This record gives sequence, structure tokens and C-alpha cells, in this order.
Amino acid sequence: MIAIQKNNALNLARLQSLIAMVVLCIIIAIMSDKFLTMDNGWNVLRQISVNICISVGMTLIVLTAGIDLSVGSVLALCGAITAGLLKNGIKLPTLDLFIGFTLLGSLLAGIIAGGALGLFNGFVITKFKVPPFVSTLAMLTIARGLTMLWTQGHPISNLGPAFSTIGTGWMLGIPVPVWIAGVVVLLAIFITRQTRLGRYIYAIGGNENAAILSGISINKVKLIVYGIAGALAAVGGIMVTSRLDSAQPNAGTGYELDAIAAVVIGGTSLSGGKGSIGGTVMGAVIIGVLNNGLVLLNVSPFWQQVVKGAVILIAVIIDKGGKKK
Amino acid sequence: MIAIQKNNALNLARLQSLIAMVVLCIIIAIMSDKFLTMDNGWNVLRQISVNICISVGMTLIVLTAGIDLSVGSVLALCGAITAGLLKNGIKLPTLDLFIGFTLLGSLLAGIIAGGALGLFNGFVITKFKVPPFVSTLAMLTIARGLTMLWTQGHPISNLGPAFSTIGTGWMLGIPVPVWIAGVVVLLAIFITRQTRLGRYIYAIGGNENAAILSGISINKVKLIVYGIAGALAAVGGIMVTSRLDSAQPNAGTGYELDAIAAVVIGGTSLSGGKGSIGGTVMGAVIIGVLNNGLVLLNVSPFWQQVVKGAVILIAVIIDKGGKKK
Amino acid sequence: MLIAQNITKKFAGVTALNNVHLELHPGMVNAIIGENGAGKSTLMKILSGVHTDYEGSIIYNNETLKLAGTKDAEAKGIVIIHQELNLVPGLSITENIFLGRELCNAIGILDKREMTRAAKKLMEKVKLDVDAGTLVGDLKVGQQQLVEIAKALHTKASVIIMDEPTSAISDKEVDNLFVIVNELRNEGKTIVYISHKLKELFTIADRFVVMRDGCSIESGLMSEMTQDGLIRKMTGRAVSGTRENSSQVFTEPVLRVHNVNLKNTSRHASNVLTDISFTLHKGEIAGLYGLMGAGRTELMETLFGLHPKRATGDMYVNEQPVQIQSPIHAIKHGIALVPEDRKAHGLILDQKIKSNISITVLNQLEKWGIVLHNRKETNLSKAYIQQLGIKTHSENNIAGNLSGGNQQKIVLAKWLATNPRILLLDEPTRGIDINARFEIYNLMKKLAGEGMAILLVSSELPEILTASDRVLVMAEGRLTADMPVAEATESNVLKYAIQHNITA
Amino acid sequence: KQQQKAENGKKKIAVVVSTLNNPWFVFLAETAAAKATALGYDAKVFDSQNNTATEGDHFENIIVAGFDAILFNSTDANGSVANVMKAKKAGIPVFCMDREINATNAATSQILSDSYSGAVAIGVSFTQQLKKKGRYVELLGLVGDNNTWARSKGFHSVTDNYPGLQMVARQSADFDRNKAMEVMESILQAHPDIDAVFCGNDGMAMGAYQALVAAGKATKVKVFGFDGAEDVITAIKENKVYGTGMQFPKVMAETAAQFADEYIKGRRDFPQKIPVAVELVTPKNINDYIAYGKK
Ligand SMILES: Nc1ncnc2c1ncn2[C@@H]1O[C@H](COP(=O)(O)OP(=O)(O)OP(=O)(O)O)[C@@H](O)[C@H]1O
Ligand SMILES: Nc1ncnc2c1ncn2[C@@H]1O[C@H](COP(=O)(O)OP(=O)(O)OP(=O)(O)O)[C@@H](O)[C@H]1O
Ligand SMILES: O[C@@H]1[C@H](O)[C@H](O)CO[C@H]1O
Ligand SMILES: [Mg+2]
Ligand SMILES: [Mg+2]
Repeated sequence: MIAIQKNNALNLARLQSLIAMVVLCIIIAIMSDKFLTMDNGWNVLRQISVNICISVGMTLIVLTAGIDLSVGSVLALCGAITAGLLKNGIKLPTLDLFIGFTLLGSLLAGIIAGGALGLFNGFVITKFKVPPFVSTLAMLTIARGLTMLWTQGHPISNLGPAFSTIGTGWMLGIPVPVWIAGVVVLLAIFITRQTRLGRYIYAIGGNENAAILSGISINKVKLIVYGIAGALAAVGGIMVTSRLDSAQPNAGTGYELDAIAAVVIGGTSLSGGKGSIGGTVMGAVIIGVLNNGLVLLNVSPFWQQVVKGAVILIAVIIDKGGKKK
Repeated sequence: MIAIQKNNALNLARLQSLIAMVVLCIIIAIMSDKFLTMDNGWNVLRQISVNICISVGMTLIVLTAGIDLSVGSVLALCGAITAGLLKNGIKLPTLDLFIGFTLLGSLLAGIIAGGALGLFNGFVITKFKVPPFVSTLAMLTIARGLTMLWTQGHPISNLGPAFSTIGTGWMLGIPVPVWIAGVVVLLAIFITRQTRLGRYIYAIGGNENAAILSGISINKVKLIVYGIAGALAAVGGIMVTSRLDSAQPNAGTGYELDAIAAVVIGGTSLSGGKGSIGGTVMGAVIIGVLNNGLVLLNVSPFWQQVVKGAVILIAVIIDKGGKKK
Repeated sequence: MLIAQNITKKFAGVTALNNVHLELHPGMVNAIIGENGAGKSTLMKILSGVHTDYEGSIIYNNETLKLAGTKDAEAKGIVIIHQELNLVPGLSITENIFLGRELCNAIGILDKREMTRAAKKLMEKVKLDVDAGTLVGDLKVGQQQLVEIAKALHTKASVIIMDEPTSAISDKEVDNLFVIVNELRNEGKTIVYISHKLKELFTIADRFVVMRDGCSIESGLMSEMTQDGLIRKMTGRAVSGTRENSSQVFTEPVLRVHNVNLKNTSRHASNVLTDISFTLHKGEIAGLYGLMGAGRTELMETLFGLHPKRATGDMYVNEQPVQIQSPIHAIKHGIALVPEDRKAHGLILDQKIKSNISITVLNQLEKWGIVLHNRKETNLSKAYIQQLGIKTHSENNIAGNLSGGNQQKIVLAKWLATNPRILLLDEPTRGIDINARFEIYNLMKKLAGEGMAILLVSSELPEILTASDRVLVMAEGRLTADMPVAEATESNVLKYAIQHNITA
Repeated sequence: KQQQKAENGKKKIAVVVSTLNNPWFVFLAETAAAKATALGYDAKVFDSQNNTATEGDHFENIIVAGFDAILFNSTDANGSVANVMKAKKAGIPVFCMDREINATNAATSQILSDSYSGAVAIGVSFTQQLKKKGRYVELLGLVGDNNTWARSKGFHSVTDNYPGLQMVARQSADFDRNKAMEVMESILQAHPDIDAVFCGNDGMAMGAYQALVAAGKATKVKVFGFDGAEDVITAIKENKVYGTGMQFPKVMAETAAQFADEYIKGRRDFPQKIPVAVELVTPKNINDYIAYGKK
């Protein structure tokens, strides 16, 4: 059909991503006997948990036909804010003021900062009608600059064992980051499927004008969505910082592309209105498995990029192939 | 009207970018007396000529409602191919074969390689209906990997004075790169305004279905457009390589974002069908002037990122403000 | 002669055409008639090379015709004016008319002067009186339809298919189109004319083909057919719906509008709407008539809160002053708007029928204030599918896959679900078949009977006269008449509609 | 050639550094700028973002803005030559810090970290620690970076002579701590039984160490880094990381600033190259060192 892509077949789409994922796993498993071990499974899951957090937020945004290029920098900034507050608190020597932060306090501060940066994105997009691509591109630069200013370009390290648990601990036999990513995914699935907000997100991406006429305050919905994405980037930032026991000023560089790749490989349309959280998780797993597999197989770093690009391409083509008639 | 964004006001839009640009220049000129010198003018123009080449190709693609994230890597690969062929030719010791390349030969080879990579992007997009964002994202990775393979991670340097002229020479009192960018811009303006191809580019971005029903072979048009963008990225790569007298394996990293920023600041809509080459040139100038001005004004590098992001945001908001009613 | 033999076309799951046979005669206007979803457009898309994948054969001038695409069809002399507008909003009228067949000079440079000249001539022919350089996106739907017609006329085609060419234009332009059609007929061209307006068909068509449920039922000469006979062939039964105008008086005001003005977007000095005042009563259906561009759509949009910055004036709902700054306020006050352009403003084409219907009332479908109650939602949509006779086998179908008429019913459903006190209908029967149209009239009557106040915008006078209790007329942004339907006749309503043009 | 002074009448010195996205270079730039300021100049830092073309833009802007000297950390040994030549033509002296440029007639003087020899020293210590036998992993920096290869080659010039030393995996982690951790995690799945890791910088050494901790192998596997950054110096003290190649960014930066000052005051006879040795730091001599330098 030439007209709009029909998709009775949303479930089919997700099935296709699943097949792509399984095929990839089988190929790697055949080539390396280390791949299908329990340990390596946790390994991959732990490694992708940051990307999953970011990608979930990105999915919500992309469903509204938006995009967020700033997630990587926001991740770095919020990780650094949390680490900085936890380690040094706020010192204002001129006022002879010192505010210390508890672990919980600094975590909250980081997440709130992320939410606020996301809201700012949303504000610029809704209030001034700046295309999301541009406003979040500007935020990418601004948040990175702020990170550099906050850290003065130096990492903030040695954040203590309690903080380390977030990134490296285990709970009931499952790594803590995997728990966090899991909860984020479940919440997001709930929101997209079972709540009004979720419907509005799909409606805005499907036909913004119709959504306006239906009495949806699209600005509010967009603000919420960008806010959530910012907060989730902050969660990702905290996880990265905790895992390394160090907030790196250059953390998260390029993560926006990984997140968008996960979203799109998972079958969510960049023009909005179509897609699912489940698909994105699958997309993130494909990318994670690929990164892991290429290292397990000790593919030379030069070839890795070529192979990675090619596999993503093939995965999306298989996926498309299933959706076309 | 809530319906489609009206734009009687295309010219107004361009006028707005122009105003944003002039205001920026005036501010910088007031703050630094170095800004408005002849030398500095050539400086800025020479610096933006690479971005202009890429951005022109990007504009054509964005007008068709596409995007090309691979330009930076394609730039690096083609620069390296040209440099490699010029310096070493092709040696196949097993066949006892050696093919030397003249300057012209290696330039052509580089540009053809760029065109071919662009065509490959276009092929994947039109044939397999992979969204441009994804296919060119894959190409971003693949081309970077190929660059590493071709150079083995090492720069290719000392390419001779003739080759250096392309990036550093002057002709009739104007730097050669500025000539090249100028010719590229004029050709692109001609194509978009005076040829059928140009019409089709706008039509595809404006309403792809209508274009199909009007009998336009949109696949052909897209192939051409991605091919042109690839070739222009190669031209940019040759200019960079020549300027440095060295092909850097990591050249062009992140250039896609600069190019897209130029396109969007110049008023071209990412959803296609609306915009102009002239606007893009203005966008590139704004970015170039900003980079130059921040240095002249002695803004610290960390703050530079913050300021740069903020100015881009403000420029786009001013631009939007003019277009909204 | 163009003959389609045993054409079958299936879309995933749906058989749109089933063994259709069709003969199109040159020098005649061939009408294709059928309910929404009967397969008319699909068949035309096959004849014009849009769908190339189907079973059966097409014979044209005694040769089998296998079209490779639209360009090929055009080369063989077949063009189509599509039901759904297919223009590029960002290009000018001239550029759209010549899209895909630009004139170039010897070295391949666009010959803009020649194209503008030719475009102006075509626009004159279809009586489109704007600058040829105007962007199509700036035109009203009706004007766009004229551009489509001009585009088709430009080619030297011998078969011209018009799929509901008059759905968005008013009687004046229709008359003009008929002049053109007559010329083409006299030149010996084959004209295919699809419309749900039976009056038009009896005016212009020579032959008819009736389609029902993807099959061709019957064909013959128009002169040997009656209106009732045609309806019976289309629907398989007789349809009655003409309403006896009640002489009921309505006294309880529900919506009162006082001195509403709306500034023009570009020139702030001038107004699109000027001093509009009227009252809509409980249980009343007021028909609002006007020529293309009279300002009816803008009035509806203003009442619905879509132009808060440009509008001034007072509104009272149930005699309480209200400030309506957005659709959200409008909905809160019990106002619903079925917009003119269902694709652009009414529906989310890619989503399920169910989600489209429930979108306006999701807050009523929540359990514990957060979780959506899926069963309630399904029941709600099922109820409306049944009540409005939406033709679909499941509420989970994608809205965009339904025929135009059925899509329109979904839009109605989503607004009826809000239980509005005041229902604004902007051209609600555009593109809707005769049967569904009467269903909608009956529905309006029923809703009005239950106390709803309805403002019906229509460009079809007969519709206004059959469906309304009161007739309002607009011309150039002003209300020029407000009369009981008993006093309204075609001629005096028309007089008020064009009055301004004459006096101004 | 006219020299223009800053608004406050001070002369201006530019510090052009390959990237500020890496604490090591931030330290280098800060130190150079601080020293220049202490010597009475207006100092301004430029970030080339690992891009030789951006670096070229900086040079052009610096020339126009009329700086008096450039303290320079190049993005590339060959690619940066053209940029330095531009400054030379404009009469502005360039003092290279840490990274060499492949020309002897361009920069006024080069104060260089000898990555290759430093890596050789690490290779020797590495071989000794493993007793010439064992399985190891190498983590490369950015594969398009000269230092990556200088260090890798220096290291292998020693280790490749011992057939008992078997490199089981060689991957790039882009000089990035997080990436190094993730890559190491995966490598450990395929090769749980390694004896040592050589990393092209200290960030990666810390990342690799953290992966080893998580896998419970930190005590069995010896980690080697390169730089002498704070985290690694602490880690060596605590017997977490075994060794690193200490570079002396402070020495290099301050020498460069000192030279620039002397140049402006009239001195012209500078040695073209001053190598600053990279010193091997291990638990044996850790007490002589602090982050980025000697006590
Ligand atoms: N692309 C498509 N995919 C699936 N089903 C389709 C598609 N296009 C049309 N149909 C179905 O084919 C049938 C015929 O549709 P068609 O548009 O030809 O009807 P029509 O007679 O033109 O109706 P109307 O009077 O409403 O324009 C309908 O059931 C419709 O839902
Ligand atoms: N966005 C706009 N910019 C400028 N003028 C506009 C715009 N929208 C509408 N108009 C003008 O406002 C007037 C009223 O248009 P409106 O759509 O309300 O008319 P209408 O009576 O509903 O006609 P139609 O039958 O075409 O829907 C027309 O003169 C139209 O040209
Ligand atoms: O010397 C520096 C540092 O080691 C840095 O960590 C990576 O790049 C090298 O050039
Ligand atoms: Mg139809
Ligand atoms: Mg209207």
C-alpha cells in the first residue's frame, strides 16, 4: 500500500524484533560457549540497565513524535550532582554556609535535577514551539558545559560503599541495577497501556491536531513526558556513577544514539504514535547482546564498529520485512 | 488556524534568521574589535566552508523529510581514502599489482566513494524502508569502522603541496575552501529552485503520497539526494584533510549535529518540504560566528558550551517568534 | 471503451472488490454509485494505476491494459481526481498543477513563466480566483479541490475519473464544474463521476453503475432510473428520512453568542468574523449556510476555543457567561465539535476505532482514578458502532482502514460519547452515502429530541432545509440571516449568502 | 607583526589542549594556565575536542585575536603540524606539551612525555610480575589516537618476546572508565582465568579494576595503567592496581609556560625537544609519588 503504513500488526512487529533477538543470540551462542551462561546473562542485563532506563524515557518522548538528544549530558550532569552533593555537600564559604547531604538526599537531588532539566526541554518545546531536535540538541551542549563547570573537568570519586550498592549490589539473586531497570520498565508499561496519560501520549504522536481538539492539554502531557525522561536519565546517571564509584565528566557521551537505536530497533516509529516499551527493551537487549558478543568473540576493535552497524541494519530490515506485506 | 502551519512567510522566516545573525554579529563586534576585520572574516568563512558543504547536502535530505547521521564518518572515510590513494596508491603484493593515483584521480576516487556510501544509505532507505535515522546511524558506525580499518588507526600525512592548496590556498583574493563552498551553495540553490529535481525534493517532503500519485519516482529522487549528500561529505573530507595535510581517522566526529543545527537554525523544517539552502548558509554562519566570537570574547571553554547552546536556543526562538502569529 | 473484467482486490483481511465488472462509455458521464465502503475508490485506483496488484483484467480500446503506475496511466490517457486531496501544501498552486510534469526549457531548467501562464488559464477555467503563486497549504479545502480539478484538466486525458470532486465545494463551484464536464463530454472523453449527491448525478450523468459490498450490481442509463430506484439498488432497501418540519418553538437558550469578532491572522486590521450574535436553544437544530469561505468553520472553531488570542465577544452557556480559551473549556461546558476535516483534525488514523472513540472520555473510564477500565472502553465503542451502524467487524480495527463515511461516523461517536449539550457539526455529511446521511439526520433529530442543541454547518442547501429548525446564513464573516425554516427557500437563502458580495 | 594586548594591558597566552573530556588534560591545561597567570599573563584555554580541524580553527582565531604565545597539546602528531605552521607564519611561538608533533621546524620547543619508553618500562615490569608466563588482556584507548599506539607498541616490544605471555583478548575502551568496566566484564566471561591487564590509561585501569572486583578476581589479576592519575595512585597504595606509567603533566605545563615567558622577554635559543621521562610507579616506589607528579 502506498498510503499510511497499516499496522493491524503491532504484535507482529514486536514478534519480529523478538525473532531478530533470538537469532542473534543463537548465532553468538554457537560461536562462543561462554555466551549462554548464567553469569554472562546477568552481565548483559546489568550492562544494559542504564540504556534501558534512558530508552524507556526516550520511547515515551518518541511516541509523542518528539526526540531527546540531551539524555547523555543530563545523565552526566545529574550523576555529577549526586556525587558532588554526597561527597562535598554545598559549601558557600562567603556565607559561611555548609549543607551536607545524606545518601537519600543526594539521590533525590540528582533525580529532581534531571526532572527539572527535562521539564526545561519540555517548556522550550511547548512554549516556544522549538522543534525537539533543536531544543534538546542545545540542552546536550548546555548540560555538558554545566557538568564541566560543576566538576571542573575532574571526576568525583570514592563515594562510599552504601552508594556503590546501587550499581554493584545484588538483591534476591538479581543485580540491583537490573531491579531498577525492571521497575522502570514495568511502570512504563503500566503507564503506556493502562492509564490516560499513556493514551494521550499515543494520541499526540498519532495526530496532534486531533488530540488538541479532543481536549487533551498536549503541553501538559509533553512537559510530563520530557520531565520523566530527564528524571530517568538522572537515574541512569546515578547508576553509572555508582557502578564506577566515580562521576565522570564525560559520562554518557553518545548515549542518546544508543537509546534512540534501542527505541527504533524495538519498532517504535520516529514519527510518533506507534510502538511500545516492550519493543524498546528488546532493542536494548539486541544492542547489549551485540556489544557483549563482539567482545566475547574478541572481534578486533576496527571490525567491531562495522559489524555492529551491519547487524543493527540487518535487525531493522528483518523487522521491517515482517511488517510489510 | 490550527491546521497545517501556514507559511506565506517563507521569506519572513529567512529574514528572521538573517536578523538573528546580524544581531549576533553586532553584539560580538561591540564586544571585540577583532571581530570585524577582513582577516577574521575570511577566517570565519574558511572555517565554516566544510560545515556548509555538509549542511547543503543535509538540507536536501531534510527537505525530503529524511536525515543523514553518517556525514561525519563518511567525511572521515573519504578523506582517508583520498589521502591513502594519493600517498600509497593501491598495492596488492600477492598479485604483484600496484596502481598509483594522480591528485585528480585520488580526489575523484574519494568523491565517488562518498557518493557510493550515500547511495547505499539511499538504497537501504528506499528498498527496505528502513527509517533514515536508523540506516544512517548504522552507516555512521560502519563508515567509522571502515576508516579505522583503512588507516589502521593511524593518520595519513604529508600529502604534498598541490593537495594542500585545496584547503589552504587562495584564488583571486579568496580562500580556495570558500570558493568550493560557494560553488556548492550556488549549484544547490540552482537545483532547488530551477530544476525538476528540486521540485520533487520539496514535493516528497511536503506530501510523499501526493508525490507518488503525481508519478514522481520518489525512490530515484531519494537515491540521488543521499548520493549528493555523500559526495558533498567527501568534498568536506578532502577539504579537512588538505587543510591539515593529514587524514585523521577520527575526523568529523559529531559533524552531523553541527550540520543539522545549521539546517534547522536556517529555518528548514525537519518534517520536510519547507526550507532553503540560503537559510542553511545563514545557520552555518551563525554557528561559525558564534564559535569564533566566543573565542574572541575570551569565554572559558566550559562556559562556551553553555553559551553556545543557549544562543542556538535563542536564535531558534527568535526565528520561531517571527513565524508564529 | 474502458472495460474492467472480473476485478478482485483484497487488502489484508478485507475483500474490497469481488469480481467487479464495469463498462465505461466514451462521450458520456458514467456515474458510479454506492454506499460508503462499496469499493468505488478502490476500483478507480486500480483503473488509474495506483493499485497495480489485483486480479482480473482491464480492456481499453480493445487491448488488455496492464498499468505500471500512475505515470503510466497518465501516459495512456487516464487521470484521476482523488477523493482524498493529494496536494503538496508547501508548494504553490502552479507547482502543484505541474507536479510530475513540469515544463522545462531546452537545457532542463524549469520554465516557470510558461507554467504560471498555463496555470492561470486552468484556474480561470475552474473559477479559482487567487494568485497562482499562493501556497496550496494556505487554501481552504474547497479551493484545494479546485486545484485538484485543474491539475486533472491540464493533462490531455481521454478518461477522466472524478472521485467525489464536489465534496468540499459549494453549489456555485459545482455549477461551474458541470460546465467543464459538459465541455469534456462534448469532446468525446470518458468521464467517471462519483458522488453521494444524487441530485448532481441526475443533473450530469448519462449512465450509472451501482456497486454494493465490493460487487457491481447493475448498470444502465440514468434517464431510465429514478432516485428511489437508485437508492434501493444501492442499499438493498428503501430509505426514508425526509423530515416533516416541525413548527415547534424553542424557548430555552443553551448557547448565546454576542458580538463575536475574530481578527485575521495576517492583517490584524481586518476581521474574519464580524459582530456575530445568535442564540441556540435546547432541542433545536440550527442550520448554518454560507458559500465557500464565508467563515463558518472559523466561527465553529472560535466557539470551540481554538482562537483565544484573536477572538473577542461574549458567550453564554445556559445563560451563564463563559470564557472558552481552549477545547478543554469547551468540552467542560458541554460543547462538542465535529470538525470539517476528519483526517487532519478528527481521527488518529493509525489507531484503533476503540481508542479513537474513547479518547474524549477517558477520564470516565478509569478505575480508582488511574487505571483504564478496558472492558468499559470496549463496551462503549461497541455501543456506538452499533448505534451509528459503523461498518467494521471489530472495534479493534484501525480507523484509517475504514471507508470515508465510516470514518466520519467514528468522529461523531467520539463526540457523542461526551454527552454534549451543544453539538457543533461542521459539514458532517461530507463524503457520506445517502443511507448514512439519513441515519445522521435521524440521529440529529433524536439527539435534539433529547434536548441537545445542534449547530449544523453545511454547504448543501437541501441538507440545511431538510435537517434544520432554523436557518442561519453567513456571508463574508457576517451573519446575514436568521430565520425559521418555514420561511427559508432555496432562493432566499442563496440571496443572503451572496448578498454581501453584491452589496460590498 | 603587531602584538595586541588584552584589555587590562597584559599580554595573552593561549593554552590549546586536545580535549577537556579527560581529567588528565584538564589538569594539564589548568596547570599551564595557572602558571601563565602567575607569570603575569592573561591565559585562555581552548578545547580542541579531539578534533584536529577544530584545533585548526582555534589556531586561526588565536592568530586573529593576537595572542603572544601558544602552549600546545596537539590532537595529532602529523595533523597538527599544519596548524602549528600557521602560528609560526604569524610569528606566534608554540610550545608543545606532552604530545609530540612530527616536525622539528614548526614548534619553538617541545616538552614531551615519552609514552613509548614509558610503556616499555611497564612491559618490563609486567613481564617480571607474570614471571614471563601467563594470560593477559590489553585495553586500548581510542583507536584513532597516536598515544594509544605508542603505548601499545612500547608494551608489546617487550612482552611479545616471551612466548609464555599470551594475550587472550585485545579490545578498545576509548580511554573511558565506564566502557573499560563493561568491556572487562564481558572479557572476564570468556576468559575467567587471566593473570593481568594492561590498560592504555588510568581511567581504563580503574574501570577494569572495578570489573575485577565485581567478579571477585581483583586480588588475582594485576592491573597496569598509564598516567599517574589520582585514583590510580591511591589504588596502588591500597594494593588494588599494580602499576602505572607516571607522566609529569605539571612539569611539562609549567616548563612550557616558563619558556613562553622567556620567549616573550627575548630568549630565542630553546631546545627543540625536551623529553620528560615516564616513570614506572609500583607499590615499591609509590611513596615517592603523588598524583601527576613526584612528592
Ligand atoms: N488500504 C486499505 N487497506 C485495507 N482496507 C482498505 C484499504 N483501502 C480500502 N479498504 C477497504 O476497502 C473497502 C472499499 O473502500 P473504498 O474506499 O473503495 O470505498 P468507497 O466506495 O470509495 O467508499 P466511500 O464512499 O466512503 O468513499 C472498504 O471496506 C475499505 O475499508
Ligand atoms: N489561516 C488562515 N489565514 C488567512 N485567512 C484564512 C485562514 N483561514 C481561513 N481564512 C479565511 O477566513 C474566511 C473564512 O473561512 P472558513 O473556513 O471559516 O469558511 P467556511 O465558511 O467554513 O468555508 P468552507 O466551506 O471552505 O469551510 C475565508 O475568507 C478564508 O479565506
Ligand atoms: O596522556 C594522555 C592520557 O593518558 C589520557 O588519559 C589519554 O590520552 C593520553 O594522550
Ligand atoms: Mg471513496
Ligand atoms: Mg468550512
